[in-house]
Amino acid sequence: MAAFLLKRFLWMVLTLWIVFTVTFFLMRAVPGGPFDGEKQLSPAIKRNIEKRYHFDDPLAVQYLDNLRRAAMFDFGPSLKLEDYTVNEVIAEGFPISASLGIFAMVFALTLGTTAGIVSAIKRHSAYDVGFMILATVGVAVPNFVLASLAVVVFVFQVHLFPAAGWGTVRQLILPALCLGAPFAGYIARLTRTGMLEVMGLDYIRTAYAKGLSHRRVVLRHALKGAITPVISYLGPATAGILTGSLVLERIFAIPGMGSHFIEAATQRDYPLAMGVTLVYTFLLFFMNTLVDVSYALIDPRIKLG
Amino acid sequence: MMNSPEQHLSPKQHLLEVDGLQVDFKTDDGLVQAVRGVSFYLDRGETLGIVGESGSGKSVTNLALMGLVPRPPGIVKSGRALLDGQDLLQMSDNALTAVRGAKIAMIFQDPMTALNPFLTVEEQLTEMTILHLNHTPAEARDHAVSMLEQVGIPGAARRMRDYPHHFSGGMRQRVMIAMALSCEPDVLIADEPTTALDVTIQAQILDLMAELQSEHQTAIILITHDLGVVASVCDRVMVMYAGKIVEEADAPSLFANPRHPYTMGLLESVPRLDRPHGVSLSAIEGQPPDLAHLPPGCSFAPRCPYALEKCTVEAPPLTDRIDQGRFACFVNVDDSEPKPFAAKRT
Amino acid sequence: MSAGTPSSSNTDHDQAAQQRRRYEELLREAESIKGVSLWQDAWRRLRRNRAAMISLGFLVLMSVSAVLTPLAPLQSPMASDLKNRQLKPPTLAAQTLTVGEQSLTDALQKFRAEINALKQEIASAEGEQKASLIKEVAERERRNHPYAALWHHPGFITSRLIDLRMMLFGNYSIPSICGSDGLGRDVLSRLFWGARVSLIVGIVGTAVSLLIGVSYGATAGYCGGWVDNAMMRFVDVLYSVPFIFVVIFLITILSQDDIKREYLEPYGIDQIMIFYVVIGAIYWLTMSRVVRGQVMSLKHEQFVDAARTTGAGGMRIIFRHLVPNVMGVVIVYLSLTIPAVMLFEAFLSFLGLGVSPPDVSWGLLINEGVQVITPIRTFWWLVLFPGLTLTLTLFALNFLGDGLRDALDPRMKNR
Amino acid sequence: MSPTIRKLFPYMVVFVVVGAMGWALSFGTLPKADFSFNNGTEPKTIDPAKATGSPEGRIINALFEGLLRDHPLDVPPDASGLTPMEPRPAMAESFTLSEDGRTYTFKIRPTARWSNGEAVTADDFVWSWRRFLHPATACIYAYQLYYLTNAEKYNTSVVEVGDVVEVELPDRPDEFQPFPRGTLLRGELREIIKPPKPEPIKDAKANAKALSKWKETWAYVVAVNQQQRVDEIQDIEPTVRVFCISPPKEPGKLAAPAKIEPCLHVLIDFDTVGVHATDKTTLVVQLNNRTPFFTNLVAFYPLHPVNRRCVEKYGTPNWTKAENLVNNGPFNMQFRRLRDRVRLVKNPEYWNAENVALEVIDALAVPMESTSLNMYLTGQLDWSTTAPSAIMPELSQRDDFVRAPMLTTYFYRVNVNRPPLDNPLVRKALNRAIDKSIICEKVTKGGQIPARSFVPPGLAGFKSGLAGDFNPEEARKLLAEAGYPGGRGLRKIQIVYNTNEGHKMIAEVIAQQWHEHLNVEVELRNLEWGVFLNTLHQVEYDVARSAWIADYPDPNTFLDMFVTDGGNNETGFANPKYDQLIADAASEPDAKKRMEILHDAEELLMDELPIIPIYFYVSVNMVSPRVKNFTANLQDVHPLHLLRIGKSK
Repeated sequence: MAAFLLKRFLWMVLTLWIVFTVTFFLMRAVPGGPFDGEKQLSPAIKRNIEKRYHFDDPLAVQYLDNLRRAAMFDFGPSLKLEDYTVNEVIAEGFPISASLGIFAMVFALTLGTTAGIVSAIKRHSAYDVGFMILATVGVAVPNFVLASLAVVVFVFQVHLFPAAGWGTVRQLILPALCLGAPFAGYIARLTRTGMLEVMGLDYIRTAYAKGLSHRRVVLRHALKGAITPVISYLGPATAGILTGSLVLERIFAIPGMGSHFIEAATQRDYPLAMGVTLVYTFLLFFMNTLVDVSYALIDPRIKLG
Repeated sequence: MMNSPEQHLSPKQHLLEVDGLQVDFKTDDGLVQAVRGVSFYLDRGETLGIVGESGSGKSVTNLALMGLVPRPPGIVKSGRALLDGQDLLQMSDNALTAVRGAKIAMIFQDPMTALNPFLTVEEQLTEMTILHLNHTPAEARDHAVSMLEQVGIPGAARRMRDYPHHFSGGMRQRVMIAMALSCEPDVLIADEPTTALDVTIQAQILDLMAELQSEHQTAIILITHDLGVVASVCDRVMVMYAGKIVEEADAPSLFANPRHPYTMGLLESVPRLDRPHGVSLSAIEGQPPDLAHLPPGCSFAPRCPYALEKCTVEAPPLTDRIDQGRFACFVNVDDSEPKPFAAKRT
Repeated sequence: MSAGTPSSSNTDHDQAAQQRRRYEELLREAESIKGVSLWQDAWRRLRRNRAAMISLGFLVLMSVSAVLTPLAPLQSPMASDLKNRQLKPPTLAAQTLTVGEQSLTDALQKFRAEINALKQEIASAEGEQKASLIKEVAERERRNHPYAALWHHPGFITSRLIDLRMMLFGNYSIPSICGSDGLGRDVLSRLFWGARVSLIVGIVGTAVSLLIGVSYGATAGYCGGWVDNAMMRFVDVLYSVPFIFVVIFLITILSQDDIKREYLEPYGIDQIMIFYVVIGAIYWLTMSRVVRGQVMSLKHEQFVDAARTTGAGGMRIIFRHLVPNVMGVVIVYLSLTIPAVMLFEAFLSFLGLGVSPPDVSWGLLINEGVQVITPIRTFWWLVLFPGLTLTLTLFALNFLGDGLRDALDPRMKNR
Repeated sequence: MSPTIRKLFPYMVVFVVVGAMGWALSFGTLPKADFSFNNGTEPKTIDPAKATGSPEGRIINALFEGLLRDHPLDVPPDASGLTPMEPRPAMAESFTLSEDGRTYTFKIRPTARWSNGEAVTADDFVWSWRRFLHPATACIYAYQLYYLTNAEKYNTSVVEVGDVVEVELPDRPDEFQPFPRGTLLRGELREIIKPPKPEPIKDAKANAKALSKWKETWAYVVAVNQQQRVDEIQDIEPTVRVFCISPPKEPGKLAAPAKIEPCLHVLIDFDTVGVHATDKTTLVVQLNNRTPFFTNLVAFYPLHPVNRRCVEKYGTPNWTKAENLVNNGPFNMQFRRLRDRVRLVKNPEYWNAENVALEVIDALAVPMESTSLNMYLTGQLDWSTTAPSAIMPELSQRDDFVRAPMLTTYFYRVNVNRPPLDNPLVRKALNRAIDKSIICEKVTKGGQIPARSFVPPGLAGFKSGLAGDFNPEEARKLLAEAGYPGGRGLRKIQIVYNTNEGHKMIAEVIAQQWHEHLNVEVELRNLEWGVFLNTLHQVEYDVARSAWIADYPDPNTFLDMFVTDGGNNETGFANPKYDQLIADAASEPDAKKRMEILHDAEELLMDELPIIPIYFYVSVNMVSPRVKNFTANLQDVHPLHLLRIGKSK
């Protein structure tokens, strides 16, 4: 276990370094700089700013300098949100994105696995057909369409939720549901397939032969095998949740990290873009590792390594 | 004495009575009649062997007894299966759970896949006795350890915490047996329990089963296509073909005097030491019939070297053998000459 | 066959021949029973899956209509009419094709007359004047052609299809049964033209991912050992790269004017192609993993050894023997990747990074629709029709994917 | 892994999930504010010196206050719904203007207080403006003070021999913070020793960079006679010293009269810049020329004072944190949540606190128009500063819809260096082929006004010079005259715009009109913001969408953009006659005459058409009926401290 984690950690460092390097040079290769504002700056002032942020150093020097500071988790000041350092921006935005993501994921997992199990057990029933159509709709409708329609329905037709904003639980629900919907759909389909496959295996027959109840067989014997595909989907799903929240953050005016990324990229806020990218990379890696660990925890045949 | 059909059906005398069992499967190719009116009985403490090719309905027959025919696509169409006077086929799901494992237990062919890979041996063993024998977890554990010791697993207490994949094939089958017998069932159905194992291990497992049987007075239904196993273990043998019983007799009688051409074919296809050297083994020609499109008459007729005109029109009924037993054939094999095989398409 | 042919003595000859005949018969029989190949079998099973068949039909219909869009009597997808037709709900009022004040047929006639007049002039002109006239004709053909006002840069084939449409339907066009948009353009026609872009993005984007993923995965799986290890580690690393961000970078860089002019346009690469490549570059990762797994399990099969004994090289074995055998899995995965790619295009359109007008895609249309969902007034037709087409297409692809998986996976045979 | 861990795993998952959900819910609910409005986007900064946009302006005007403050006149709105604004005394209780119109004397209000209770003094203004102009602060808006004597020189670090200069030594307490500064030395600049000038580089950007690098290697010979550390000025024995920003590695190369010392800046002495505190409450401002709009500038937020102790103690950017901030406006900042809201509470130390009605204000950052509208309609906002254009016609029927003309122009820049657009006839043809009224009517739909001039209407005393209006016939004629009859021979023209649904639609309409009327092939290109700006600055486009918001209510803010090589020119337009007119206007003392000169300038601009005006913006606000004292005005400025909550009708 420890060896596995250490190995993973080293891979993570390598990945972060690659992402750092690629992002660094990519950003500087993109035309347009952080200080191209709508109003032109005089060359002297521009020079002053560039000096302050060390943009006048040779690229290699900047690279090493940034790398050294990034290694110490210091991404420097944001160029566009001038009152903040990148670390502060992330510290404010990340918990919000995270809690939105957590709710969306919990919702997607609960609904997805339940619907998937019910569909698989009551195969070809109305439940099955209904759930599977719903799941496919969830997967097939772009989430910005879903969100826009949800607002019209649940905010204006049925006065259930506030229109947008952040700060209360009620404000969290609608975006979390919209964010989770496609994942719920996908998870439902994965669970159903997994369940059907597992229910046909010998050991399930054994379990029935032992005289266990239907319920016990499903929950204790079949479920673990059926949700392993779901577990391995959770890694990529995290990536999906991250990018999905980007759209919903706009529609629901949620101050998460997604908008930061798009804006940092479009406004050439190099340090912020770098910070956010590395945080996302870390998150993805972390989630993938977590998925591997849980996989090994669920399936005793799998060795970490 | 005991060979008349009326006495077969008397409920008090046999542990298990199966009568007219019929199981169908709905598949893409149409309705498959997997079991077509099977009747037999089982007594306490005896071992009944069921032999037949793959797809002859032997496994389905036993799954039907356990209520484990996958539904859909399977349907138990008709028949009775009385265990201690209770009809297994009419039982509700809940009532069945009380019988399964407790009164009838089952061992499956492939020990590699029959154990749940996600649970420890302990978890898999104890949940049964907790359920059926109302053991406390501690009791269940002790019981499980003693069962494992009985089936000859060294270091049983320690290995309880292992997962199935930590065991070898033979060991897993021992675990299966321990599991099957842990509630002291009346009937143990062993569905090809040794097929997937090495020959040396086969013998060990069979010995173990025999030993445990004598200890617990369990009746065993042994499903196999290995006639050697049947010869060494079974008291009685039932031969199935295309969902029907074609012959049934005491093991020694059947081996000595097969009455059905299919049984004869089966016996000839097995290598025997007592056969003169140089005589090649003869396989049964042709393919088993498509159960979805059965020919009229005897389903073995297309492959039968003795087949008569009549055989392709009318299905032969089960008739008594001269010794205890039954067979289903119009032909007296002792009097007829086998014809060379000519492929007949169905 | 030789094993079954005893050659010990002449007396055995008859028996041997007989035996051979029997073996041959057996073989024939076995073949007749195996009968259908994997693909035929899969197709047979697929055909029985009603949802998948309806989906397949829908997709075929969709693709055919996308290809034949120029032939359909649709309105122009780009000609706007702000004065009269802005944001009008669906209507059955008849529409004709017009260029400015006159009908398209008239405009065409006039244009052709002009060109013919010029051509006659060319015939009579000489030297420099002739050259300049030829140039003039060419330019007029390109610039002043009435089609240019109604369709965005129709290519040669598209133009001929439009010609055919004009012959078949004249100026008639289907009324705006899906309403008109904020600039007074016909939504139905935009949907059809958008289908061309969206379907191509989905298919080509996926094809690129297929190309990279299959080659990479098959190579890694076949080579095994440290090569496989290194290649898969690389994939692992890429898995942790937040690709969406890289894509945004890439698209902005590559659509940059000077880069485009200098590096892309000389080779005929346009923005939409960049899009394909970028999408392919994201989605190949999973594909390569899937293919590698399959190849790993297949490479020890006998047919690979057989191929090797005939002296086939590594490349040949991979692409000729292994890849066709993993196609089943790949096709299933493809049918699930196309929807993902199409959704991704919609997502990029939401961010304003999609195709640029007057080209149109479904993602763009949906985004335009979403912009006008308000509680005060909703122009429902702007959301409903594009949303429905995209959703139905994705729906169909998903169902078809499920159907294919069931059909190609023998374990699912009896379920 | 042991089975025990495995058995516990589901419980661990549940525990983690419940924990995570609990954590996610732990972000406490806020008490509701009295008044919430959508501020558009997250303010980039609340530092008055550095801010440039209107979201920043709204917050800064609430937190800080300048000498004067824009205030609506107490007259009923005019026909277009506008209430004129005028700068009224704020931190200054009064001011006087000298005869020549070049010296303002402001008297600071004795009751003016910082939020920490200290008095606001004239020195605070001098220091704040000094910081504002200092090159190290790098303020985009610094040019707003170029009207002060020597301010431009100070800001752009231009020094000449003979000037009194200030030299900052590299001994700042915190080397990354320009304030507090290092030791300042003052004296007369005797000589500038310049190393050889670098060879010119073809690429303009690289050349400019090389030149400014070269400038840093200049050595300044200064006769130092004064030293200032912290606040104490000492006269010292005059000594000749040599300073250089980046001293050469081999000092022998420059023939300097003394050892070359490193320094951070050599600037003209700030004492020569036209702002002085003659005593604690008197601020004297000297201007280069009579500047009629100077009072507007003084009320403009970049000139608001900041607290020196606060800035020097916490440094940039920490001084802007809610817990550190010291301000002098009607509101204090309670907290700021990034991209969510800035919460303002009434400032009890504000001199006019008794007249501030609102206690708690939320300024939300909601960038999407439709979301903002939704929040307004559900009562989450009392004031939405935008509205989706698709439903403008419906919205404009509502009583709570406040619309007013604005001093902002939407226009297309034309690259006058690229053929065929270098031909004014082509540009004129393009202009006359755009039906601007239909764009306003059908695309923007908010009551925008089709533009025939660059300067929006509504500026008192100014008469716009007009460009030709929509006339396809005339346009075709012009194009033929330019040598492209029927559009033949004309290459494809590209319109670039930044990502925005509205810009896209307008570009699509114009492209179609050009094609329809002139048979000009048009290509549209959507650029994201950063790339768009870069394209603009490099003047690497054919036609580019632009807009200009007036910095102050005077035509000059529009017209001085297009002087040759002007920072915001970005079209390549260069016309000596135009430059002359703008310069004349700047030094013309007579207001009426000045307006006439500016009119001539605009006429020239509209004749040359380096830009094609499309329409004049209107400000669009949705304001809850319970909000009182909300007045529409040209600048779209709505002082928060004047708003009141009344009973809705």
